[in-house]
Amino acid sequence: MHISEGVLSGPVLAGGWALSAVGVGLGLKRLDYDRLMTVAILSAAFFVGSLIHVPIGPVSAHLILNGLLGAILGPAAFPAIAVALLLQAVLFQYGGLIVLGANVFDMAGPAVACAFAFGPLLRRAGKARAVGAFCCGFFAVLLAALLTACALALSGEGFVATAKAIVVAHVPIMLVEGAVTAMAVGFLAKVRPELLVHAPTR
Amino acid sequence: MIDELLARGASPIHALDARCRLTACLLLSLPAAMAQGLAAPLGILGLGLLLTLLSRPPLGVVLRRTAAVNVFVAFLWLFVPAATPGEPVWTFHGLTVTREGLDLALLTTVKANAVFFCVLSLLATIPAPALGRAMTALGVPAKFSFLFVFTYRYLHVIAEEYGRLVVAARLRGFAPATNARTYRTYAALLAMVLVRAYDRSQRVYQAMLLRGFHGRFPSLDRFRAGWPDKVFLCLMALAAALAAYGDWISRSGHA
Amino acid sequence: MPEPLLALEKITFAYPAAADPVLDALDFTFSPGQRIGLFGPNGSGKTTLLHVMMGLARPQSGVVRYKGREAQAERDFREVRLGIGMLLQNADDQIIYPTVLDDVAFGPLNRGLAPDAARELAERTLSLLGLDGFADRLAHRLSGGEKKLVSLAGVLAMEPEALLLDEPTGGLDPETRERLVAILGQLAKPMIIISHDWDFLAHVTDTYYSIEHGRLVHDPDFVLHRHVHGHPLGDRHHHHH
Amino acid sequence: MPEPLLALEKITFAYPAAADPVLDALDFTFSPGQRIGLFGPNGSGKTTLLHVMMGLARPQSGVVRYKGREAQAERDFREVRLGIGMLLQNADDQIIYPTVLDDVAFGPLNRGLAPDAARELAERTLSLLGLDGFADRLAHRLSGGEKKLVSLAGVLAMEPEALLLDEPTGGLDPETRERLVAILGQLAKPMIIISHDWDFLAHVTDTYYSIEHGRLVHDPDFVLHRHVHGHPLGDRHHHHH
Ligand SMILES: Nc1ncnc2c1ncn2[C@@H]1O[C@H](COP(=O)(O)OP(=O)(O)OP(=O)(O)O)[C@@H](O)[C@H]1O
Ligand SMILES: Nc1ncnc2c1ncn2[C@@H]1O[C@H](COP(=O)(O)OP(=O)(O)OP(=O)(O)O)[C@@H](O)[C@H]1O
Ligand SMILES: [Mg+2]
Ligand SMILES: [Mg+2]
Repeated sequence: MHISEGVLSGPVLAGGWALSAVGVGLGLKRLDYDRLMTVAILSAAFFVGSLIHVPIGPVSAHLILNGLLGAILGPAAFPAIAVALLLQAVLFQYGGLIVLGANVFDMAGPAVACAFAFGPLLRRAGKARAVGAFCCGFFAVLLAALLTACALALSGEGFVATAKAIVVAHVPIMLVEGAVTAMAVGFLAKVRPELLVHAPTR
Repeated sequence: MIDELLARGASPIHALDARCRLTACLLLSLPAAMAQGLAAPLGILGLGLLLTLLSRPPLGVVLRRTAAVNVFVAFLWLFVPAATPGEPVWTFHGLTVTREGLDLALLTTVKANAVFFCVLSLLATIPAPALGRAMTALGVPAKFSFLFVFTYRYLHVIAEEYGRLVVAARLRGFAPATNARTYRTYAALLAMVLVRAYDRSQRVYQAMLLRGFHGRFPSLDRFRAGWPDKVFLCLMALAAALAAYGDWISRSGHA
Repeated sequence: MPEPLLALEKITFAYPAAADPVLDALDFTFSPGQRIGLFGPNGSGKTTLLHVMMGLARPQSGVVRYKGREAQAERDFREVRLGIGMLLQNADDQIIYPTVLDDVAFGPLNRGLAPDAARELAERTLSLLGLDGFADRLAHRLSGGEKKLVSLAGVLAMEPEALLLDEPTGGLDPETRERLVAILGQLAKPMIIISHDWDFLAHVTDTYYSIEHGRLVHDPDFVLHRHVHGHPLGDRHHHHH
Repeated sequence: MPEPLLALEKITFAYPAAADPVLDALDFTFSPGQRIGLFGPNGSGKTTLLHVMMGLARPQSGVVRYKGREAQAERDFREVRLGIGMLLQNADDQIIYPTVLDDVAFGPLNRGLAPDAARELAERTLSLLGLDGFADRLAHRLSGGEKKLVSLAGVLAMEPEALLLDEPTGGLDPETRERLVAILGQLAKPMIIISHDWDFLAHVTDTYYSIEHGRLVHDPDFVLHRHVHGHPLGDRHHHHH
């Protein structure tokens, strides 16, 4: 769900950078150097996880995993996603530096928002946890698609149709992400419940 | 799976100071991304191609990456020409392609590719560890740069671990399809990767303590910008300024 | 002589960016009843050879035959993988599910067994390896030796006709190693075992190969051989690596 | 007898959820000049013992003394860690920076050296281990043996008075292992080495312990001992594991 460089208008690009800078700043402020390595290694794990291609009917799509990342890292998901997208720009040239702000906010904003909204459910047991995790996965992708669509629509009337298509195309991905996130959180709760303690409580 | 195919090399571009390349990349991308007319991004596209040529990348990699970037652009071409209001040039089954729509799609294509070639020649040629140091040197918070550098460090370790898990799944007859068991398997693989990443991070933290870590990452300083770096940066700044000025002129000309 | 289970004909394989091929016009047959030990220095291509057999690495030229039929596409190799079980070097890489039972049942489910049958088979396999009561244990809380046995259970539960084992004794303590020798000795299946542990090979296999310059070298002079080395535990019972 | 570098007195340690303690009222001293080999089955508590010494695991009862002074708080152990270098089992856990030079300079910088001095020391240490020209190499492109040597360089660059090494030969091929034997033999530092590789221990250490039921057992009968085992490569030159 990367917007490529050259599409968005000046104000949208500037807005993306401003919002992302604030999000990254807040995320870093809460993150002390003692936990930096944990966030870095988990961020690497998410980078790798997002290369997983899953079949959805006749096509295959890669996982996005921003909901799961938010559930595990809380606000630190913001800098983690920023770092991952910067690495993608450097290693694969997916998007440049100018559009990075907008792309980071589109992915990380929903991740942290879902973590706050559904975080409390994640530390309960059984059904509540599964529902919370599904919602994290589902809504993080839904919101990301909506934000991406808004960024496009705000950049010019010509992009409105594209924006709608993006949201529609992501509906099956939302369902798969929700399901995969719910199952993955179930496994994590069994094997390493410590991993879920950083989800925000409020 | 994850390889920096462009970061190693002996070209004149690779010889430049990483801070200069990063700054130049930003300076050139900005007017290209913001332009309203075709001239400025076309100029920067030309310069980007020249720089790419100078950085002597493997042709196959360049072609593959170019194709990947233009997938999103192609997606835009499906919608934008018919969705932009304006002067109709062609009507087909109720869809009206407009001149403004075609112009917008073309402009977007040129801008996307202009920035892409700047990134390809100037940013992708910097090894990630050097990029981390360059970011700190240019004022990015040190915590962010370290996060970047360490994420990069463990990317390969974890990618290899994941690769071995996938091999294990295939050896036991796993064939992905659209069904619940496939998703369950991927969720399990993902959870295993995360658990192992977390456990590893605990061990790495212990290793850091053992080597005297006390809440602060030190770093070796090793930048040296010579006159070729300065000349290069000045030239790129000049090109960027020219592009921005040209675009501003053409904009006020239209108005 | 029975028809070979697997045959490799003039296989040449090189890793993408590498200059020299790891396997160079290599020929090999693996027939029912054979127990082959494969040894040789690090990086000589042993693991690569098994990967080619299982279709995890695709040779640049040459033919892989499974029961006489050429295997080429991914779907042909899927059949190979249902017939031949392979154990990876590192048990941590092989255990995919967090709980033991889920993990052992993974292969049978992939073969199309119903959940109940798969569970039953998984439990039977665990008890064959002396792992009764392990079904609900968490994989990451197992000791190194236990992990190794669980990963072997995952392979055996697929009821393969033959086994390929990549360094099965790595990191095992002497006791678990003995148990593995006993288990493998008991299994009446053809197998190929990669190991640096000559003593182990001498116990469970009877034909020996190594890889030199990309070709297999049959090694008939696997000999009994006397030597001296440092040793703890003086006269207590012990095993050699 | 010189004052012990480290002394453990009646150390009892259990992992949180575990029933039995791993270390049970264990006593131990480690003095300058000693070269101790520590062996024993998987899970007997060898790694835990070293972690207690370095303050990475805190015992439920007992005292850790460093040069006679009791170490209790995190800051006391920081001093221990600057004096004693420990090598973890897995080099990938120990190499934390992507480039070799940054990684080796990490410890010296933490000790408060100026960047230039730290760089100089790092380069000197690399060349001591025969790793000249490795400074700008990327850690993930190193072979297993090279990674091991780089992680050792990271420890040696701290110029510790003593070394604790957790299975330093794991996964090394015979050649790198020989090199490690030579390097360690040359270092005139007291050390404790955990290893399952008796031959290696016999070459580099002279006092042997194992852990049984949470206590250290001194093992004086580490003897030269004749035995027979299966062996390939007939009369060619070879090494034993
Ligand atoms: N994915 C890969 N990409 C490139 N080269 C590889 C890859 N895997 C292995 N190699 C190289 O191919 C050669 C053969 O490797 P292989 O793993 O088959 O050796 P091996 O005999 O199994 O060694 P070991 O005893 O260490 O397990 C080695 O030189 C290795 O460096
Ligand atoms: N983090 C942990 N939490 C709970 N139990 C643990 C933990 N680490 C180790 N143990 C347990 O403590 C015991 C001692 O472990 P330790 O790692 O010290 O053994 P070891 O002698 O080093 O074994 P090896 O030869 O396999 O390295 C084992 O039974 C192990 O399962
Ligand atoms: Mg191998
Ligand atoms: Mg240990």
